[in-house]
Amino acid sequence: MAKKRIVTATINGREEEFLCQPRQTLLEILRNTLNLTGAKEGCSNGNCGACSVIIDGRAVNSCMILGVEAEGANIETIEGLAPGDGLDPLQQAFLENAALQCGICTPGYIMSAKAFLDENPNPTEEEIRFSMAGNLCRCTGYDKIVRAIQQAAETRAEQSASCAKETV
Amino acid sequence: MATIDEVKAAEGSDEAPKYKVIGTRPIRHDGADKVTGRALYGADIKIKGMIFGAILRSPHAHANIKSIDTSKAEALPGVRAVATSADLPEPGDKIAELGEGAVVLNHLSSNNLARTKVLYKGHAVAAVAADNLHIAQEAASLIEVEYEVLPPVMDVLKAMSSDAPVLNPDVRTEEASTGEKGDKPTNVAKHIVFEKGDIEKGFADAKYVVEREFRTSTVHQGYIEPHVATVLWNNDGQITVWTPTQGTFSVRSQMAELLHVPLARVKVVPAEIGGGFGGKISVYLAPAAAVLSRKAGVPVQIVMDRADVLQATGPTPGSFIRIKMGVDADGRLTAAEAWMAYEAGGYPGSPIGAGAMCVFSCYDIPNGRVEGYDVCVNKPRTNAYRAPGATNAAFATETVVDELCEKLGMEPVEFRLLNASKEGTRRIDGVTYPRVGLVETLEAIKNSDHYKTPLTGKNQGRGIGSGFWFNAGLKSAVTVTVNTDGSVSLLEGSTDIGGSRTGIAMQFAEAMGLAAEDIKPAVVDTDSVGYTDVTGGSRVTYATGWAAYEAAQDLKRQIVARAAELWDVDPAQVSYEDGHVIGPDKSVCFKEIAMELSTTGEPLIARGVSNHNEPGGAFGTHLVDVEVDPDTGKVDILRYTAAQDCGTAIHPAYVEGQIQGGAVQGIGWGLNEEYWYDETGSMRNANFLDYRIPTCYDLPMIDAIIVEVPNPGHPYGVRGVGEVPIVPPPAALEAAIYDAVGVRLYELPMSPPRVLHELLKKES
Amino acid sequence: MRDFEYEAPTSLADAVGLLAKSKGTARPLAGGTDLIDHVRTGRLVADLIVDLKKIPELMVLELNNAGLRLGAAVPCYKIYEHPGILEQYSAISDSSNIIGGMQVQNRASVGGNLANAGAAADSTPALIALNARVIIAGPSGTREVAVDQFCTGPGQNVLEPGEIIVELQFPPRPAHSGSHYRRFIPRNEMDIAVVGVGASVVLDASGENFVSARIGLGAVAAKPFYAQEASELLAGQPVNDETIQKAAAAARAVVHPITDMRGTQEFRTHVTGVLTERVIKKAVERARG
Amino acid sequence: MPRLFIPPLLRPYCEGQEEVVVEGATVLEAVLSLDRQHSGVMERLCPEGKLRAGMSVTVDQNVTPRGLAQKVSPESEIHFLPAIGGG
Repeated sequence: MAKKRIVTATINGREEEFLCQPRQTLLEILRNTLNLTGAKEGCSNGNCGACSVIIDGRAVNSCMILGVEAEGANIETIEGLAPGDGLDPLQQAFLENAALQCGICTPGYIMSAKAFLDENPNPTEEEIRFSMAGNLCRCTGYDKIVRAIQQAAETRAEQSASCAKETV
Repeated sequence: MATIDEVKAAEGSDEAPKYKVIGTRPIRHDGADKVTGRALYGADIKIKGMIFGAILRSPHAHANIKSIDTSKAEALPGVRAVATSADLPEPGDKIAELGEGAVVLNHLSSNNLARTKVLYKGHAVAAVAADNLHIAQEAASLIEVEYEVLPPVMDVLKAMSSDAPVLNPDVRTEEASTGEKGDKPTNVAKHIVFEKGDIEKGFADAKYVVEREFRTSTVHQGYIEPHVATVLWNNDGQITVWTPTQGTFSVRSQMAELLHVPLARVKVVPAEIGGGFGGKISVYLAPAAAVLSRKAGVPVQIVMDRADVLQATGPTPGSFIRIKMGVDADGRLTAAEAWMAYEAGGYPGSPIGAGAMCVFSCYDIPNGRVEGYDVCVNKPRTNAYRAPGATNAAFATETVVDELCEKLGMEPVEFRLLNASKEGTRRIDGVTYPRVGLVETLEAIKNSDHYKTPLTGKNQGRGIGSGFWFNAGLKSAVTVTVNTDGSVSLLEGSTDIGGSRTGIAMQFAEAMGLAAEDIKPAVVDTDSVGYTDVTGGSRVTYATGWAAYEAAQDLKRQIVARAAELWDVDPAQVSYEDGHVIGPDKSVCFKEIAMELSTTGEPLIARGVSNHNEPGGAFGTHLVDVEVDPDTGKVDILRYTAAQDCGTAIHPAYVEGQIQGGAVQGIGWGLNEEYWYDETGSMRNANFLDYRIPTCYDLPMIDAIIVEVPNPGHPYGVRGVGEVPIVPPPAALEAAIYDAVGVRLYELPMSPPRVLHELLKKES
Repeated sequence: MRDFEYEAPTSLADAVGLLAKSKGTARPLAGGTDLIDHVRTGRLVADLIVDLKKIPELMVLELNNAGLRLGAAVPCYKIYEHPGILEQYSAISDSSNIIGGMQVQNRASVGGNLANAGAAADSTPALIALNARVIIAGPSGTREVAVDQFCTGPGQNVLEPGEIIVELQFPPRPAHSGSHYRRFIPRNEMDIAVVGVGASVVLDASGENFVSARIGLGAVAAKPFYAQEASELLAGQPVNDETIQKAAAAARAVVHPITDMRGTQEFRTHVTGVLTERVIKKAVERARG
Repeated sequence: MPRLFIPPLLRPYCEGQEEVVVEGATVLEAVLSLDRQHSGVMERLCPEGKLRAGMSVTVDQNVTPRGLAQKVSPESEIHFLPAIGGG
């Protein structure tokens, strides 16, 4: 049996150390070792996006990354998204638009959308649909999800505009 | 996308809105948990001391099991228990009633752990529990099974032939209405016949007759959450199951029957459920997990992966359907005939009954005959999937209707309006409809901006299709506790797949004159609420909503009686209206009276139950524009509108969501989804890469038109919503493809290779 | 998942040494989007996984007058976000932008895609069109292979035990050149190519005549390959529908497709012609600027 | 008087009739009445006075959860149909 390694990574802003066998995926470590069960296992091979987390600013499928590869990484999961009180604009927009039914794809969707909007704050519907194609939802038909991401983009723009004003 | 009430409000109608809570769009009660990742789904459940299970599955589609040797698995360090079918009690020949249907226990038991035969690739053969999943999987691979491989039977028509290998030696063809059984083992488990009028005369009266044969492929519900069960068989014999399921009480019954234990010894705790669509009713893992837990003495969790989900749960059947329909010169249907064979999978039980009842359900037809067969093939045992059986049937019927319209030179909407089923129409199976809204959905489509906007581009086409589902009532229970501060906790047994907690709480709030936010709904375990049937059949908002309505009536009665006692007046002088209890000289709001009663007397607890059977069938009509690439056969959806009669939309946003989601599942079924088998009976696309459910990039926005024809059989006029929207899309797409490029597709899915094949055929 | 060891060497020599010395089966890891799935399902066995992402040579991304150097482990997103690659080596940018979803593109590498030697690999026809050379390091030193000679069959390539791809080198792009990769898939995203076509064209100064062309085909034979006749047929010919259709017909004539869950033989053969035509036209459009 | 609709395959046992006028205040009484008119039909429709697995009773327009115990009125229609389940 391969020896367990100690891996150090920043998870949701806090430095964490965990023990990890090489064969454990990052998803397994997040869910079983760190008890961060927001990321879900839907397909195990990178086709559904339910396990999406953000590493060093980029959305990735945590089911296709080994836990040992996370050494030194900066990992963001759905558990770290909401501010102390209230919700992130994406979370709020998903609720207001009824963009979830069963909700199993929601954490992955929101994390992918966050990474996407960080890169492309003012996307067209076409760009949203292209970039979110790696996140499957079987309940909603996507209509309300796309609208939620559009709304979140607007809210984020307003927030950053008012932020900018405050700094001035 | 607006409800009729909203449109009226926008138009400044004088009519006061009928309801205060119903028809509004509150944030769902479980929303915050679900957007923050806190909600606990099946695989998020962690029970102290829990170990992990793995299932050994058959590599063959059809084989006899000659022997199973588990010794090497048992010897692997870290392995805690191994189980085979020998660890499940002998099921005998009992048929168990499980709420939504009867199950031959021997078949259910053998489907969980194969006894003498494996009947599809992926059939569970043995189970292992170990300290971690990796060890359990390695141990499962060490189990040695000796198989006698048999030829697989993959095609429904071949399976019906007299020389086909027989899957189940105990199956005889049963005539559905007489109960007579054949005398030879066969793959044909059931035969159904409906007749109405004089079919020969009907066809003789026809000016045009179209007869076509159709095939549809096996497709899967495709919920994103794989199946999972966590089970503790405690030292005192009590069994607790934590699982995401459409029916906790159904799981309880199945466990009790399969394990031969009393119902009260099984408690089922619902995890949040990541989609079901009919596929999370039957048990697949919990019985094996229970047996492993009993042996290991600790809780055992078994999780499927995607390949297991596709190969070894309950997809909906592939089918062969022949349809013949006749119309007179005026475009009135004179006769219709259907011959339908549905694949049951390894064990009998396809939705052929529903398919046979739905096949002509949208039309008023004077003369008809429907014949249906339930046929075993070496594929996973099929299960319900959104309007089970209806989509296959509608694809066939609606395509023939489209061809008839072409012969008549009639607009498909006008043809449907002329022949539509309405109140009093008698189906071929004999039953007449109550007040239904098919005509209204056709008119809604006809009046839509989409319908009024003509297509202009090359290779573009438009198609229309209608669909029906019965909906269901069945049993539901709700318990309500009024807290000392006047807030309300509502306990229900309907697991919430798409926001039903809120839909139920809203009906309670409406009845009490409270706000949706005043109610805190919770889905609780089988020990904590009264018996409740499955979340399925589009019954929850109707039936559990009605139970909540009854609980409100019970609560109001109690409040009135106790207020009268408190105020020392005649109860007849006290009433409850619009959130207030009103006495001869005062009116007190709910919150105040609740606090007062709580401090002066017994706890305020109310109950509501329902078992009503007037769910008011629902109809939908969809309109789709496509563009077909004539060089590749690829179909792009340009615009999509779905109109559906929902009775009364309780939470319009989630009603739209049901319509949009169902339509998109139907689009996937129509265009790309299929079980692709090789000649050995092995599914070659058992993953989300090649089992191609639609992504967001494949779709436009889906316009949902909510049509409200209130159901007279419900206090708020609710009809079920969830099933119907999957029914029309394949047929509507077929008509649109034909309109675009002039080729007919008689087989699902209408994937690019099939469309291109027809285009090339037409060219040459 | 079956047990294995993991190493993440920081030098090429160490990586080659680890792979060569391993007693069991050693597998190199870049983005892992194929490898981890294959090890999980048991399709591939690994006793040792050697993570290559910490080796500077495999992460190189350099575009200058000498051409393009693309480290084997560079993730797809760095390729399509690179303005110079997008402009000059569009075909490989096109491929990188459609391999899996965004999450996959943030991990998967072109080197890994090539090394897996899948018949339907999206980047390989583009690499063939752009005439890439594969730089290979192994226990007996470094060697170079033309990319169309790299794959030898389904899942098979020229790598000897202990060898890895270090980088892909692309010749500089001539004036008036353009390239494109396109695939046919049943959905609009997320599928494996049913037919994949990469093409690069060089036009004369007028933009009206082909100087040369290279066409790579994927998913229509046991391995991606260079469609030599179709490519050579274009050289010196005027840019018009007739010439392009001839090349498309020539491409169609050399395919040996199978029928599987993604498409039929009939479909793949026909669509090879359709896509070849469309891809050449797009490459011409880009060459003309 | 309630009308009991005869499933096609049972019609040969009922002299080919598509529907039979029966007596009774419940479905079971209606079936007993049918059996009096056409001896042996009950054994096929609901042996031992029980609904066969996989069958359901529709009275008027709705499947009844009460099965053979369902009350019927003189205007009622009674249908025996395959039981169905939703998704």
